[in-house]
Amino acid sequence: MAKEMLSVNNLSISFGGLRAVDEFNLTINEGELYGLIGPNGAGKTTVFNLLTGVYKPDVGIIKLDGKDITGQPTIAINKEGIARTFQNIRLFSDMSVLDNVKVGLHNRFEYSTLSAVLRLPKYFKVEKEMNEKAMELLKVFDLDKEADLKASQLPYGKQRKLEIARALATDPKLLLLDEPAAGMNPNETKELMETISFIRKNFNLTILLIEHDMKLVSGICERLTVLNFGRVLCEGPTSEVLNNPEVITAYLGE
Amino acid sequence: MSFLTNIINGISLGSVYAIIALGYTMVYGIAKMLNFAHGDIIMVGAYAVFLITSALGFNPLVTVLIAMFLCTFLGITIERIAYKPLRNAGSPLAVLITAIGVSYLLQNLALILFGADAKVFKSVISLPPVKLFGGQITITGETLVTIILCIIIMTALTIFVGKTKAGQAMLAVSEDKGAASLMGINVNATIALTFAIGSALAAVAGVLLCSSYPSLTPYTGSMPGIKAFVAAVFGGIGSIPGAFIGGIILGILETLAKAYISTQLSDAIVFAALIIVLLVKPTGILGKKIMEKV
Amino acid sequence: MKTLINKFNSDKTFKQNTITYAIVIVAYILCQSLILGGVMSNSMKGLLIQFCYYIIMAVSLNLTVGILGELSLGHAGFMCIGAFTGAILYKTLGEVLTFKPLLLLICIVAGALLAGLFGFLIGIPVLRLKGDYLAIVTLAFGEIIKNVCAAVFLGKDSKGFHISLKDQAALNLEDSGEMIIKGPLGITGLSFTVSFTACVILVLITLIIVLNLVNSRTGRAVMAIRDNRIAAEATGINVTKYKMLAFTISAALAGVAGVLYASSLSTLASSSKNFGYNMSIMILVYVVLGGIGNIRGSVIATVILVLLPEKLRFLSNYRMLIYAVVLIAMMLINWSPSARAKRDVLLSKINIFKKKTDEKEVQ
Amino acid sequence: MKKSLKFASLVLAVSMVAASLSGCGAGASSSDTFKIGGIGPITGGAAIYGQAVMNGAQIAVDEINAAGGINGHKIEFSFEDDEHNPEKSVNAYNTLLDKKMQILVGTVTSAPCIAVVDKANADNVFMLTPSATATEAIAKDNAFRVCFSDPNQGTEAAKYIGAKNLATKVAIIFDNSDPYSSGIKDNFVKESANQNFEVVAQEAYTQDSNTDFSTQLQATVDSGADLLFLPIYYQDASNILSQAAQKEIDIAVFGCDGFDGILGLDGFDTSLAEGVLLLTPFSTSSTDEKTQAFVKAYEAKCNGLTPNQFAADAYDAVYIVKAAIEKANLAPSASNAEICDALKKAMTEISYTGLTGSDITWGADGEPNKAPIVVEIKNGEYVVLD
Repeated sequence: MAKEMLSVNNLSISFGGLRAVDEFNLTINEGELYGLIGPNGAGKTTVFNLLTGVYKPDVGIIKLDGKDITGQPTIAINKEGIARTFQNIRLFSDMSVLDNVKVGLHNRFEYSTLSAVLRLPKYFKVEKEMNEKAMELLKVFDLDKEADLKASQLPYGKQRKLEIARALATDPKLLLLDEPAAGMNPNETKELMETISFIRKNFNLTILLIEHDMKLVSGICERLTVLNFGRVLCEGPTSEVLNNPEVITAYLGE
Repeated sequence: MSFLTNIINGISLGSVYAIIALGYTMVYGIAKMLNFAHGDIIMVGAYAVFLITSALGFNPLVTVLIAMFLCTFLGITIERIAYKPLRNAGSPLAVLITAIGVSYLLQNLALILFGADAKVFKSVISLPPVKLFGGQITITGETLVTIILCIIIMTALTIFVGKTKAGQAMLAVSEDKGAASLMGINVNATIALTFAIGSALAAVAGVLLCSSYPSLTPYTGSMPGIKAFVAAVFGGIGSIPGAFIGGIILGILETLAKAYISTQLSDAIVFAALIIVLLVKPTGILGKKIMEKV
Repeated sequence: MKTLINKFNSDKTFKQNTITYAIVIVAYILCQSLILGGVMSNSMKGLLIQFCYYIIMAVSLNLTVGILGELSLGHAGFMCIGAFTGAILYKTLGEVLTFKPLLLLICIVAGALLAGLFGFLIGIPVLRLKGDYLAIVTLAFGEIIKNVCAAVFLGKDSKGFHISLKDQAALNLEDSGEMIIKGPLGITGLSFTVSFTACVILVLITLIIVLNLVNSRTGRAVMAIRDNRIAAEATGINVTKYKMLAFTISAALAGVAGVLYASSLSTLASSSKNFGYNMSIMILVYVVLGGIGNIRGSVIATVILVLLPEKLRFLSNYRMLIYAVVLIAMMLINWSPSARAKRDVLLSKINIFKKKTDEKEVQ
Repeated sequence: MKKSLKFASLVLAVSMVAASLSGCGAGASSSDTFKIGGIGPITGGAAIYGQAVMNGAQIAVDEINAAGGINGHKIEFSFEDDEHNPEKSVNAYNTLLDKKMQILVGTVTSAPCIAVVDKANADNVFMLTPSATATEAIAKDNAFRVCFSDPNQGTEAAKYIGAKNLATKVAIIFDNSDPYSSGIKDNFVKESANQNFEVVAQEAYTQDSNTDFSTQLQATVDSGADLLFLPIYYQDASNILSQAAQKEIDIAVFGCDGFDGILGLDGFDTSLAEGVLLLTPFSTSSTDEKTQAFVKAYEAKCNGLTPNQFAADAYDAVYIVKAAIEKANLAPSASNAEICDALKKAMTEISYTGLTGSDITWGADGEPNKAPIVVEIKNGEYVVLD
């Protein structure tokens, strides 16, 4: 029996009168690549926002690696080991590609503001380590040549990759990817799939992703949960879920 | 009794603030810019009325209409020349700074054209004062007209925005310029119209301001302009009833602070009240709560 | 030396920062040699220290506006706190401490600390707000500081300090007592001067603090918050901490500028001329014209815009009118997208070499 | 952005060089004339005072030059703007030094004057302020003034009210942000203790809140005062009188020299000021020949604008400088320090009769000794009371 990386129990939240997520349950094992799918407006991103502490759940418990993180602020949750990307890309657009990743490294490489202002030896030492680490990460995503560009100058597909690189930089146990392939062409998607598999293996990651691209989902996800109107419609191994008639109905909206 | 008089004086002052704030809030709501020159358009309006009355001796109402026309023209011209080119400048600060430049320009132009000496503005309102409680309280004609006019303007604006096609276009532009233009709304014309209305209101405000407080200098508009801006934020910037309520509250607060606490610190007290309101309700009394989508 | 040259060529931020410091130092050497040569005009000499404190103001405001990305319209309030702290300390410690450089240092440090403290306290409520609401609240705080400083009466006699917000009579000073702050008249009889050299050193220190901060872990955190607060949080950045940090440092530096301001005149009174919102906006004009987030731009724009009204003196009362026109024109030329495009075309026609340097335009 | 910065730095470099060179270029002008400088606000909210001084002084300079100058030397007069801001005032002073100024007639307003007097003292430049009233404005020995000081006026006003039994209860509305106004008020209150009336209300306002006076007027009414003392300038005074009339508040008013000029305000209903008493050294309706000539010259120069107190003070200031130079028998070739030292001595020796007083003498402290006159406004005219 594999170790549970994430376990979500009975999670609910409402906005106004609307139950956006209702009694949501989810268990992901360590090292697993898990997919969360569902039609538009099903509440997938809301689940992400609940997991990362952007919203506080009305009820329910979230455990990461056995530790209860329910209701913690976003920063604490990130420090506990959850990193994410966003559906609508949120890069630090006026900063360089390299600096975007270095922001991700913020909590892993520390020196005080004073040593920065006075340019103490510690500053140079740590900055050097940060640069090396950041370049290493950029290389994984084939972004090392664009390190000095502004993030906003990158083409769309590379911006998505940079977001993942930045999330990885925080050294997460669990990585949440919100529609990583949105807006990519088939070639880019294929490349992305390979990258995701690569980082999962090399960074000891557990990954939860939201995706509409069924090719990507069926290609890399081991298990899936289907969300509809805020509720879990079904869950299980990918091939089983995708052949479930209920899912097909919900998805195709017949 | 003097407390009541102070309240009435406060409402009178507040009504002037409210009319200025209405213009401020409309321009802000639609063009998303703090028009620092708004206060100076008030000054131009007042000078126009002063000069036309003393040179041509027209009927006050006619004069006010001419002044409104002049200010409307001025407002549209400023928008066209100084603000429109910067609408897509990349930073909202660019147009803010330009507005400050326009404000300096209007003040110094007035200084050179009309001289530094104060003009004593002759009230355009010839209503006799109303006496209450056997003469213990006097409400001046200016106060009465200001308050009534303020309520009328507020109501008219609310109806205009809510019920007319042009008003709906304004709402649409204020929500999303891009989407509005896709819907076939002429964004430039709508923004120009907003400036026109705001400036015409400024002219009215100028006349009322100087009728009640008759000293007119090139700098007459700047302090009331800032106060009205505060009033607009107070009430929730972008909201028409908010500007009205904000103006009245600010006027009363300022008058009471002056009367019972300290004249020197009255502005500080008003600003402190603003801070408290914004901390409790970060978007003002009637402001819409903005949820950031993640 | 060789490693430095290598670094200069390879490390872009190092190169940019070095150029910024070099501009200041070269300008300083130029000014000093003109003074020594006896060819510098009195008005220029009088302006040198003004350049310095306005540069410090603009650079520190740029930290808030450009780096932190929040519009502050109350920056002059922090300058006011620094000025009054420095002036009061100078007046009260002046008799005890006769070694002037140390006294000045104490005044400057105290001015920075107190302004920083106020920045911190004001930052707590203010930084919870956003956008224009934040701007108006900073304006409100600035006005409160200015008004309170203009209403304070402070006196000293054998029984210690007396303070009142009403008038001089309310202090009940002994006959031998001495007034320190006379309400709206402020503090008079200040006789401390900070030399131009010391001011330039303070400018350099300010630049070093801000530039080093920007190019560091802390600065990146601040800019990340500016660019996308939600993503910054999700990346584990403590948003409140870094916002407060930037705002406090910015306020403290404004406090230093305030002490220099107080030192440059023999009298210090808080009025809407010097510490009101007009001054805050004036500084904002320097920042915006120099380029939001561009520290070197702030330095250059400040010098130009402080100099401009002085150089326009021959226009007599048309002076401020022309200043306004120039301001609007500069804004339109620098910021309007269509004018920018036209200007670029024009410049590339004039000088084909310009094209090359232009491509490296990342700061 | 970079391009515009490059352009900007170029402009900067050129202007810096030009600026520093202009200092020596000015040296070429002739040493045959007395160079008198003036400083005051000609833009900004206090511009009316600076412009009045600028014009008043210019009239005197033109007259003197037309009549052959001082000891045969013409005067070169230049006036610089300070926006009523101490910092800008010092800049203006430095600019004037670059223009080889020898004598300063200024500055116009108190706060900037306090800043400038220190610099002028350090440089040993003689200065005579027409209108800065604060005690500190002439705290240095190189500085003299034409107008009354604040203590002087406050005390005189209280004495006059007491002596003529004008009131039993007095309310004061004053400008707290102006040293002139609060200075007079403080001394008025101090002197009132020795007089047969009582100060029942002291209502302050500031230059940021000089629009609405309703609370101050209400407090005046509530206090039961039978006289309103207004130690303020005429612009705000006209505002107060108009608002009092709107509210139908009828109270006797006593003003200071700052009140003078109220009748000349464009659009002012002079009937509102009917019966106002003011303590002033100058009156435009004075039948004195000199005054009449000055008023005519001023009106001709300024499109019919009636001169105020400031203009008269400035006009006198130039003539006082002339008298002192003649007394000291100076030539323009003297250095600033020589001129300053000689004039400091000469000022205490001359006696001057002009628009703003007769037989005025000065002490070494720089204060003028002159008798104020009390003027009543009757039928829209200033009428001098004995």
